[in-house]
Amino acid sequence: MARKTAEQREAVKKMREIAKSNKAVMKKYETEKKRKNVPASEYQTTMKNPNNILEIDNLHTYFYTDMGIVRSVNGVNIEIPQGKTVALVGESGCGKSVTSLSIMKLVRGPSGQITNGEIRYNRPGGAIDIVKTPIKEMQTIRGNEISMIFQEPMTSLNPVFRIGAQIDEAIKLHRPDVKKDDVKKQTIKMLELVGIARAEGVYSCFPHELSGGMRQRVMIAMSLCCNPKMIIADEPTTALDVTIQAQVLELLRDLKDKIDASILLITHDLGVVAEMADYVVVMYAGRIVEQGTSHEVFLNPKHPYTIGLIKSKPVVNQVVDRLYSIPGSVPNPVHLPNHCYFKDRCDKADGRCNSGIPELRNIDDEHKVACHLYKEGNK
Amino acid sequence: MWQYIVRRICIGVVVLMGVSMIIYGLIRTAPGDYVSTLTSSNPEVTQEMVDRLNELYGLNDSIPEGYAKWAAGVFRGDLGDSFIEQKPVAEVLSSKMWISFWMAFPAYILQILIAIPLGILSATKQYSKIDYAVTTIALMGMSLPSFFFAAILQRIFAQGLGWFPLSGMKTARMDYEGFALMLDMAKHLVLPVMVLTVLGIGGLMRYCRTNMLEVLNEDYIRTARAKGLSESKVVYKHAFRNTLIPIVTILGGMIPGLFSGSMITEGIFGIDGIGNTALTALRGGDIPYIMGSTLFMAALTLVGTLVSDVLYGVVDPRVRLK
Amino acid sequence: MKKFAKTFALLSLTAVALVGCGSSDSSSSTSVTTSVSDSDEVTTNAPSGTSVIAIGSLNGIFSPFFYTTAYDNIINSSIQESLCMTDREGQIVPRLAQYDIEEVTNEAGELQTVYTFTLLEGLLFSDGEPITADDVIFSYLVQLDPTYDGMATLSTLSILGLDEYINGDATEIAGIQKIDERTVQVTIDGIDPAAIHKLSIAVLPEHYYGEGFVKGDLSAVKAKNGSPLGAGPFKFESYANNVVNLIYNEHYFLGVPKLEKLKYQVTDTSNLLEAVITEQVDISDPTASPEMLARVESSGLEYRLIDNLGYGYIGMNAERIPDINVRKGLMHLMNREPAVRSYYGDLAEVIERPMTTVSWAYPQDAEEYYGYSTSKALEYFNQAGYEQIDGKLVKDGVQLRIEVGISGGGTMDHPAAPVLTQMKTDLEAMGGVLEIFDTDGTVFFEILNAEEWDMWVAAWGSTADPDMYQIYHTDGSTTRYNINNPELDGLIEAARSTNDTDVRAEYYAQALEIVMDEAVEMPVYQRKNMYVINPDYLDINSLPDDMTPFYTFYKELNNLEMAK
Amino acid sequence: MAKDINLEKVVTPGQLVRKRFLRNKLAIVGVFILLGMFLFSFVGPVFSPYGEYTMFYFTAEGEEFSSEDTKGYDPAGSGVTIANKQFPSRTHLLGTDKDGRDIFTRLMYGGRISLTIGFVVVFFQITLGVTLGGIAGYFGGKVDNLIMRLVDVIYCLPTLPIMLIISSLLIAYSIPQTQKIYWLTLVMGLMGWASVARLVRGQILSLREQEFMVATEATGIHPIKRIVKHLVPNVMPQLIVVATMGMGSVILTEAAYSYLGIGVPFPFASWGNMVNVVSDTIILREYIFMWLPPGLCILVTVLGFNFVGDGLRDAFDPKMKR
Repeated sequence: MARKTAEQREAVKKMREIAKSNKAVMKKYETEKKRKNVPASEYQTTMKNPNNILEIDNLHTYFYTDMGIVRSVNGVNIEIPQGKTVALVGESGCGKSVTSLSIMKLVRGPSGQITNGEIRYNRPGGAIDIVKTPIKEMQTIRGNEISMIFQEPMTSLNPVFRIGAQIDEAIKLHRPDVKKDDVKKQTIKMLELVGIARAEGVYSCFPHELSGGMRQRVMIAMSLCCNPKMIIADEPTTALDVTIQAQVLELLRDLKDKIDASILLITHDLGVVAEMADYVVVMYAGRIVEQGTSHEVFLNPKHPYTIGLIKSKPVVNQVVDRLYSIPGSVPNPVHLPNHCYFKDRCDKADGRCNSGIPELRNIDDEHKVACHLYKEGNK
Repeated sequence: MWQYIVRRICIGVVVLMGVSMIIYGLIRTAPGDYVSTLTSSNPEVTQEMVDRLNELYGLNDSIPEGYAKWAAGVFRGDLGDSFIEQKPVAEVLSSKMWISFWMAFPAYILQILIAIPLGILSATKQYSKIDYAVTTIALMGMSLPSFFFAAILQRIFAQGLGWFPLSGMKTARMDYEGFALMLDMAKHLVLPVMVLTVLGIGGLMRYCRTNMLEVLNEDYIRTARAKGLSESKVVYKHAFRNTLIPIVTILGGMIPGLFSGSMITEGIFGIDGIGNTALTALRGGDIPYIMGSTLFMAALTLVGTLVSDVLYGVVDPRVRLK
Repeated sequence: MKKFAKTFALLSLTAVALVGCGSSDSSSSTSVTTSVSDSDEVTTNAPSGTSVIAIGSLNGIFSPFFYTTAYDNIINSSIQESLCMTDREGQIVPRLAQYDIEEVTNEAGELQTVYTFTLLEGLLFSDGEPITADDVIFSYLVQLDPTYDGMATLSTLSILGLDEYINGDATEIAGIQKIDERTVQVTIDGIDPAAIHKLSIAVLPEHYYGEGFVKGDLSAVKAKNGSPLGAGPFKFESYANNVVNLIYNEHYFLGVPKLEKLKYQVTDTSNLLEAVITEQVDISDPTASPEMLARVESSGLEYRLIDNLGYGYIGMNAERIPDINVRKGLMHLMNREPAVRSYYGDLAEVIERPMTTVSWAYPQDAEEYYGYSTSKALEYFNQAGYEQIDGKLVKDGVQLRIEVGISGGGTMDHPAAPVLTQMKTDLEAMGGVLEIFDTDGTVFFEILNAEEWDMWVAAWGSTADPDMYQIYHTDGSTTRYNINNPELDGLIEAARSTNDTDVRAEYYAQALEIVMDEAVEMPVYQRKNMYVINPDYLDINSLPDDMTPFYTFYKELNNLEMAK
Repeated sequence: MAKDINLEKVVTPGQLVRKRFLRNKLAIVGVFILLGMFLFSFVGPVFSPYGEYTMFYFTAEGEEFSSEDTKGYDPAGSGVTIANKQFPSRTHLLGTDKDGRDIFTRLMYGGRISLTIGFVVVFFQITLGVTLGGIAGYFGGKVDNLIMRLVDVIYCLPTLPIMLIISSLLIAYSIPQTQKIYWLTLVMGLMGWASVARLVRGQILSLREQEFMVATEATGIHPIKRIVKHLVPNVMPQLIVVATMGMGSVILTEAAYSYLGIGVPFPFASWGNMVNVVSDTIILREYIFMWLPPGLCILVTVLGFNFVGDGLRDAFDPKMKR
């Protein structure tokens, strides 16, 4: 008992220290954000590969909480080629959503901050680094060039505005080419495009009058209405039931082809990945553990975590006693160990695994793994 | 909807009966009845006269009997005659309630105009210096006794600077008419309105701030941002419209209360409204008026909650009243 | 102007006479004559200007018959005129009518008093109709109606035939007779020095109020409560927004008032002084204190001090504190001087006998009866059988516990507060308990009427006549002291049955000694009232000189004039 | 790395709340204000040389003595005056009031009463509200209906009139003035529990509808246990916030009652009855030390309660992440 109180006292002291340092850091970033009239030169950059629409380079997004710094995204590199679909896979809490929010610069301040790295976006007028881009400039990109579909269709639509108005708003904002009188027509066209049968009726509905699947379609229509170059779909099907899931995915794929956009698909559902993605990125505890073409990763998974993920997916027509599940749970994001984060859950771990955090290594042109079990170029 | 309102009104009638019973019982048990007030300072009054007066004012009835008589009158639409003013209670109430209203209404509007923007401001800048300053000032307003604040205002603006009249409802010396009279009366209302406004801002501002903070955490606000809307659009259109739901609801509920007057402020500024008269009636044992005015105030409270519930259904598209 | 001056001179002459040789009025028959001169001189100046007088909260019952508060009655007195009025000394003098009092013996050998009122010639109500004897009788009948529920106590007079009228079928009162168009005669049984005060009622126009009036139904008269009409200096226009609007009466019997308009502004007590300073009103009557005087002077205002008709006292109920020694002990714990001095400064004085010093009956040479002394108090408590046991003052196992009521409005803004504080401290030191119940007037008086205070702090408002029957007599209606002293009763009755002031004064002096010795009432203070006047608005010279509690500017409203 | 303890395991939810609370600077200010006021009011009198209603006199020579310690002078001696309205000095830090009592001392005693009243009233309100609201929510049906109608009635009763009537009842029944305060608090508690009851009932009802409750009943665990277990964490924070702010408003209410003469009785002190001397225009103008200190005490204390209440609400609400 006495020990506990001593420990708690320690904890209080520590929390105080954390609060103090957090405050200083957050203040620094917030003042940075508040700067006005940032010259364009500061955030202009060049793409490593001009065929990419987006390059995420060594991205770090941290949350400064009372418990310490949560390293949600901890050095992530992703390239999204033009017109392709990249799937970001991982358990919940591994940093997928934060990565996507970082791209939109929607990480909730002041506790959440992008602390390091670049997000290069291949803008028609010249590439920019989103991390350095001021919010004002971001507002012309959000919903226009890059749009996002959120995972909670039930709460992501504003309950007090009619569906039509919410889509109209985005069109009016980003598409000066559409005449005022045509906005409604355009919206209804979008609603029809996402497969809503009585689009006229839905136009004047309130969100609560629609089912979850309908709302997700509305969300998709909203994100597509300005012909974005890139769509971030954050678990677009999680909240929906299975039949709707398939429809929505189908829809997304059709639309992508229609408007020739790139997609960053965030999901924990490997089935969806197999169906949709050209490339797969597997994240674990804020880091990428494996990445490659979906073909490679699915047929030839390397990282024990990926293997585990694939194993835990139920397969039709295959009789198993028990569905596989990866033992243990994701490590505490505040106190990440200084060895491979997966070591404690890994059934292949050995002595090498204690020697620092493994780097992401090319084992193939199209395949990278971060695991001590594999060496560069070694299959 | 109509069914709902009708049901609520029925419940309201029952509640009002309860309220009136309690008050009648208390009034009749408490000392300080009208006749003794009238007669006690006059040594010439004889016991016979007192008895006769008691009979006349119905003070010889037992409490249940007296209540039954009163209630029967109410159901016939007759609230009785005020002892003090010797006029029908309904007539007195209907004239004084507008006076109270015209004092409370400007304050109500001002509160809305001041408190809501302040609440939004301090919510969007939570924990900033602005937030602290706004919250402190707004809360200071509701941390002062009204009579204290009123006295200080009178001292500064009436006695000291002479900008506004000390009290009263119009300049007695002048025979203003029409627009000039309205202007003159408005000038007399400035200080009381100030008191009521400042007293009310704190609560409303805080209510607004909390709701705004809650709304700002909602998913659809993130959606709005992801759409590329400017921060002001996000706050003033998307968040604000949602914050408005609870605010409109309570604001609507406050409207009936504007007629119920305020005892202390009206007294200090010599305004002949419902509250002031009710206080005089309470002090003078004017049972019909006390009953009438408390019933009126209770009914206003009930109507207020009903209005706010109905408004909730009207303003929030998600709610359907049953 | 001249018209009035003549009348006024006459009135003041009378007054002087009364002061000079107080007994000249003591004859059983009094006759004073005043006449309105028919001079053709017209007042040179048309009425002009508007003056505002502060007034307390109004109930809006502007009828001399049915008013319930003194403030409403101030409005009445501006609109109405009475048969007679009091002069500066509180004696009755003619107003609308000359009067004559005659003691007669009837056939049965009983003593009766006959009052004859003769209206002045050419009197008009403010609507131009003449004032006649019928109006006077109508005014009497309203107050004597069986269903009358106003405050007037005319019905307590033993007017001939009154009982038959109130309790029987009589359609008229035998004792009230119309002699001619201008003369009314009232006959009462026995002698009652106070009767003339009650009989000098306001005369109201029958043609206005009497419409639909029959015995037993006053509703028609009451219907006019909100729109009075009379013969006073001003006519009622309206009462709205807490302001009473009056306009001059061109038919006023003492000449057309100088002010065109007179207004009464309802003002909160705490704002009375500031209201004058901020020029909202021209006259107000704040509770006088030395600091207030200083502020009045520094603000360039004028003020008038007038003795208050009444006095403050601390009373005890001899039934609730039956032991006279306990009462005497408590009397010795009342330290009045510093309290009164600090509250009122020079504006009040400690009095030694329970009677207003304004009254001619107050014994000017009276000395302190119970001085403040804790040792004497303890001595009396011991005599009463109280002993100090374990720090408690106990008799038969019961601690001395006194409940004192005071109507300080719950906020104890009261000159007696230090007296009670000291008393509480002293009693606690001796081992007794003093419970102080501070409440508002209504509650206070109701409990007082129920005789449930052991001790109470209050003030008597006196009438012009010093009669103390109702207060101290065993059969008095408001005797809360419960003295029940036959000797005292005898003195009071004796004083009632004569009109001789000197004799009465002697009786009263003796009576007051008995009251003091019974230790039921400690007189505390006689204070002054203050009127604050703004001389920038109101011509200060248009107020009557040497106002007394019986004779204030309200009696000469027609003379008020704006400052030049 | 021994220091590197796992915070999430050690830190209790309470500590987290505290953490969030401490982040709000105004809340911390509030805590200090309240602490200061408590010390001042409850510990202060111990060191005070004067009693609550000790009255001071001056002899004709200007020597000061008090009602409790006459120092051999005769309070009735010639030229003795009451040492009232003295300006602040070394012996009387804030001067003396209109009846010659030490203001600083009375401020401490007044604070004691004002704060105690706040606590006791809120205690009554919460106890009554939780009990009745709990019963209504748990049993539902007729009991619920009955209690909720009672809540409606209480909600509609106009407070000031009721207090005025009850206060005169207390006088009529000769309730000793020392006990009057308790009656006052009791009545204020009785008038204020309605909103707490509504809150608790609402929470229980929504809990009952939740799925896990169905599950509980299916597993045979007594639902009351479950309700209590879930109710406490759900309602507690709201109750604490309501209570904190309630204490502030009770102080203001007491002040208003004092102004109307139905508050803490003479000769005892409360901030409310000390501050109502502002209605005396002379005191308001010339003797600032008589009304400003109690006024400030009220302002600062109520503000303190509001700050703390606001801070607590933000701290308890997990949504207020920041």
